[in-house]
Amino acid sequence: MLDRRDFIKAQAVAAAAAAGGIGLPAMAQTSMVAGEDASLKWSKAPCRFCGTGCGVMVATKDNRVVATHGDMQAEVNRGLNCVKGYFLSKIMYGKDRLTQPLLRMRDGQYHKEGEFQPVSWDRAFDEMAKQWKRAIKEKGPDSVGMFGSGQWTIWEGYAASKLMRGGFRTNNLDPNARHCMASAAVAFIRTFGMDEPMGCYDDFEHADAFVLWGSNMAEMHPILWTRITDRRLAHPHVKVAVLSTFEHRSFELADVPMIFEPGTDLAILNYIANHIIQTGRVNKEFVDKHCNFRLGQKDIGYGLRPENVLEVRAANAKDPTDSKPIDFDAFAKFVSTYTLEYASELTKVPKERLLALAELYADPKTKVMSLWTMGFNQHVRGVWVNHMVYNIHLLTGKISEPGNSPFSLTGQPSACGTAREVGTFAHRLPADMQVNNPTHRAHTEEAWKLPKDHLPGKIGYHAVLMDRMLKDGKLNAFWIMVNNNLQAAPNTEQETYPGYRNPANFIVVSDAYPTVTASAADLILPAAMWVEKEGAYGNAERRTHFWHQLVTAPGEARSDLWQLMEFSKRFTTDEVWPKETLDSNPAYRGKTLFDVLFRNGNVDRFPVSELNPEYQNDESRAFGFYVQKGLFEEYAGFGRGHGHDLAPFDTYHEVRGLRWPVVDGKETRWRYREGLDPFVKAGEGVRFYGNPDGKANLFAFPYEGPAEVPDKEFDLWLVTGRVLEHWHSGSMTMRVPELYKAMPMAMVFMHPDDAKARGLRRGSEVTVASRRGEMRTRVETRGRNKPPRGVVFVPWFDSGRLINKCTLDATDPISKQTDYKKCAVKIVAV
Amino acid sequence: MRAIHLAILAVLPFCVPALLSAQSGSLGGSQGGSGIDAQPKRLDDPWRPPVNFVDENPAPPIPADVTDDRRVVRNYPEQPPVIPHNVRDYQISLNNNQCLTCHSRRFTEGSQAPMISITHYVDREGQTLGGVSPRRYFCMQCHVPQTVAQPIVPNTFKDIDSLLSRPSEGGGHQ
Amino acid sequence: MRLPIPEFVRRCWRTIASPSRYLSLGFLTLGGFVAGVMFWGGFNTALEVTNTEAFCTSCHEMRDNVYEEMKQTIHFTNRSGVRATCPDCHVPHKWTDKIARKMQASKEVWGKIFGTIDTRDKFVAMRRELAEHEWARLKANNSLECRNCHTADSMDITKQGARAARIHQQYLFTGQRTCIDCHKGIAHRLPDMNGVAPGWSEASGDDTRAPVAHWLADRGLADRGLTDRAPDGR
Amino acid sequence: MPFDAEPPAEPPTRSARGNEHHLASLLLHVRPECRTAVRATVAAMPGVEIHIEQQGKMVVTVEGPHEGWIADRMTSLHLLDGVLSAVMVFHHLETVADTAPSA
Repeated sequence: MLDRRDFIKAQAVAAAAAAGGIGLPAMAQTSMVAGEDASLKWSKAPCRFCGTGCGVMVATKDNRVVATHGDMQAEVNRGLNCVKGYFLSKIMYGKDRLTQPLLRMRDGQYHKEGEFQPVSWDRAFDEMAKQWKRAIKEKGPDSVGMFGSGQWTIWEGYAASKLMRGGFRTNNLDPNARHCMASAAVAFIRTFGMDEPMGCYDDFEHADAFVLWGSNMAEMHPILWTRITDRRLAHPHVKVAVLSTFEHRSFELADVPMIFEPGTDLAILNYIANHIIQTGRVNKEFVDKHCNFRLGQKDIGYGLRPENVLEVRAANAKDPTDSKPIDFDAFAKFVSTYTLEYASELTKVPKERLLALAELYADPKTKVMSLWTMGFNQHVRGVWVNHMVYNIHLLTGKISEPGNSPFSLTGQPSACGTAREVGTFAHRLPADMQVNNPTHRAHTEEAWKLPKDHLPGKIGYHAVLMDRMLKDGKLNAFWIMVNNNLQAAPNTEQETYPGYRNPANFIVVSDAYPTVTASAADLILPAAMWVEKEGAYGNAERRTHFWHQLVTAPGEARSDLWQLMEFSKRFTTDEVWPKETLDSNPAYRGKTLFDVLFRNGNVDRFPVSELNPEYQNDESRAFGFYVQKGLFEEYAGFGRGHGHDLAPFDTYHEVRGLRWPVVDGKETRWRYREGLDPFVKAGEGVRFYGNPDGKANLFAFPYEGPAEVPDKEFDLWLVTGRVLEHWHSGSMTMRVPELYKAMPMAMVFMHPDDAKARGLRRGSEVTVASRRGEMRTRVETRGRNKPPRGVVFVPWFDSGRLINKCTLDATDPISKQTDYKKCAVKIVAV
Repeated sequence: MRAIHLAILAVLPFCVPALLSAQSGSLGGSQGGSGIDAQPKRLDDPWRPPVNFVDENPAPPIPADVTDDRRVVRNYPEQPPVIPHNVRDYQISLNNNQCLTCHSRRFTEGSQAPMISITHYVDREGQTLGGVSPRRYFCMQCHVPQTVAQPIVPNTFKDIDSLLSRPSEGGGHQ
Repeated sequence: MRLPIPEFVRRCWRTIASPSRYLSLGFLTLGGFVAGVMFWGGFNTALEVTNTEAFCTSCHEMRDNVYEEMKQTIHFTNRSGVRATCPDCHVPHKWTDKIARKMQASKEVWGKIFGTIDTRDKFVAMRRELAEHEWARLKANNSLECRNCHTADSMDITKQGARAARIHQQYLFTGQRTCIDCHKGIAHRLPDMNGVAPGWSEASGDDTRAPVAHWLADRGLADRGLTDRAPDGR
Repeated sequence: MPFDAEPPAEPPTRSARGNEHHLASLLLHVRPECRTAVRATVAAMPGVEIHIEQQGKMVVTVEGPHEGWIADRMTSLHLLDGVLSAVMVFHHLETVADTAPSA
């Protein structure tokens, strides 16, 4: 007992010392631990899961992670974690970690229909390079592509962007963040000219009302939910309104709960705008000074294949982004048809609740925070609905100040940091620049030290289009990194799987675990994960957060960064760049892509002697320079002085993250307001400086229905989503026994009366079938989610029950983000 | 071999056919040596029920809840304990927190339930309060009940005691 | 003190009191009996109709609120499929109690007709009051409707969880507490429970309104917070 | 919910009530000028140990037979003159059940 007690005491002291930023004196250490070998090394890291970006302290011993807990010093979570975060220690230790490259082979050669055999990295990259060169030679650079992730570290995403755009000269690079917050990102740029929220998490402690638009924060952003709970329970005047198409755990805290018909949130938002105008609560001064009004294009289709009847029928499917300027009166007239009666009838929400909700926004004394994630973004009108929530915040001037905050939450740990800020979308470059803008390309070529007019200007394939192009044989060499798209993409049986198994294509998957996607690949590359590499994430409140490599990856697993850079050595400019470019820029001739992209005098600027000797860094040791620092500093050059300012590299290893823009060492919590944002000059008050005129744009859009609605045969709405215990398709969390045992299977949550009407009951085995595919599961009638009659909910974390065989590949036509929340299914007993 | 491993092995044959290969088909381990298995190693069978993406895949029954009321050892001291009892119909809402009717300090004498850790009395600013901090109100964000489902993939996490090869008291550490 | 009796009342009384002049005694006796049976039968049939779940849930206040909430709970969905219907728990089985309850229920019908609880929000606002009526009733009759199915004598405590068995022995079998003291909210969502102590606490024997601190940290919560705030909408 | 006014005077060993042993570590922020006084008072508390003292911060462990005991110690630490804040960082509960075979 004494032994163990002393050991625990030592751990307790170490934890407190780490939290207080106190170094453990050697004397103290030895005097209190049971044996010298019992000492743990505690280091900071951000959590690996959602976009909240909690800080954790990680204890390592003998090159293994042995414990984790919430970081007391992390502003985001102040010592708390959710159940997933508390089990981070175990995510790297699933028994089936991939440790060797695996290639489909027959008779010692690669064969599309062969069996997976372990091969060396050399053999793997040889085959891969052969396939890439074949594709580029036969069909040009747009026949290769890469599907990345908001789980990439910042430098991994940046290196991928350089390799694809600068190396292979294609914009066929998209992150799975396309499935996650593309609609939010597009609406930010269209409204404010700059991506990402103006507010931050500090708004939680300032708001008087919280409105959850389709978001189930209690399960999906539990730590932010603790901050809302704290605010609500400790301040009785605070109100929480929760809107969803089914009842879930966030309703437990709701003062104003609302279940609406799928897709009708558009009408609710227009009603609120109308209510604000009709009751004379428009903040006229703010609107006059800081807002433009525009009328958006309507009838824009559903992002399906162009030959689909819904696209043919839609008047403006070809040009969904168009809009024209109008004035306030025209806007007011536009929304005037959205009366309380109409909204209530359409949405099936009782009038008194809609009114209570509208008043939270209309009342000038109530500071209101709107929160949304997939409910808004995975929506065939996702961009519209994002615009509409900005409309009501702008009409009332409730924006860019503590507590008044339209806040777009994110699902992945670096959806903001990597996918959006670095610009790993098919249409984006770093710092909110666009590939189809020649000035932006020229600036990038200069920063990357590439020849003039070298970068491609054509927007690449977005996530759903990539799958279609793979199926159609137009995209032939495809690299999937840190994501599980065969489980996550929509309509996988019809649109995704056929492309992976198309004999014309070569599919590479880099992952830590054998996922569904890996199983359908041709080459699997074993990846290092989380604290097996030095990394950086950017969370939903613009916070950039670093961590050190703490342990070594198992076997031959390598980080995505190493894979990207090492692969670039396999190509010379002569092989993949056009002759004309090399003729006019002979200095680039004969060099490898590694040389021109990563040994360009920027990236290799920092020697390994700058590494922190207390931590490993496998990539820098392999390449001979401080890779992460070089990539970060080159990348940070894009945003500095332009409102995307990042602090120096080394600073981030000291602090628990900083919110950009970081100017003179100080982070920015609220943007666009004088006194809070250093980019707003004295006397300007508020300036949305992302737009040249400094004004934000309000858009008038109507209500339009979903792409598919239940009918006689497929008579139920299917909504998909997540659960508290599992994240990222369950590839990590399903390997943690405690999390697995808490939620081992994706069930279909349905109303008991819907079950009864079909002769079903809790536990019945059923087939969930849509026009596109089906899956089998069990009925749950009394779980945490309580859908109303006519709606069913199925989470998608379970690789054994692939609900995305049923979903529809309809997207928002503007953002190209899939609508996973609305399609029609039937449920029949097996 | 520890008891938990024995237990996992004992239930292996009952779980899913896929488990057979979880033992034999761990890619990293076995492929190097014996390449002459009767059946070539397939990536897509060891780890989970769908042998192929396109196969129809029966759903196992919903597993029962663990309700034996026995405390489960933690992987590390900072881990929130799992819930070893039934929580069906327990309501936590604005109106009521049914967990705290047994586990809050005041009611533990009657209920004989473990009192929640005093870390729960500390607010965001680090101040200790006279009662449970409101930010800790929704218990099941951290504490989850368990079912009897057996993980398809074993986890090789080692706690500090096993790492130090220290015989842990009772020998039950995972 | 005598009150003057109005003339028409006196006249009526005289008519009723005087013997029949036209009908036979036999007819009167028999007819009276038949009429009595018919009246009684009709009354009881009507009473039985009002004692079915179908009747209870025929008005949307019950169907959309309490009945809907019950569908998730163990009294509706369980292992053996034996389920409780509304009257099992809410209508006394003894005739006199039943009539008394029915008289009270007519007040709830009043609520329906005049729209006191015609929306979810109004129902939620009334939830504590409605729940307190039921708690008080069950407390007063020693949880009679629970005990119609669950009798202490028939409990096999070896089949109960250790904690449940202990608490039943300590509180239930000794008569210190009755079922409803601990088992509140088992078939419906709970109202605001501020001030309601659980049955196993020392305070629960007192008046249910006795002040019991809220479980949460007191940041002004217990005093000004949860009691006078607007009702949540669940 | 107020704490008991006076912390119970039990020694920090296993109590008869349960086979539990609680251990918590606290981070104290101390006004530098009161350092000596605080150190003396803390050292005199049963079950409380000072491990590190540095730049106005102290790392202290508290051991006791139940949560209430720990909480009481924490409150008293909190209320000491010269202590700006006492934050718990770590709390561990050791029971017989905790060390019994888990499988």
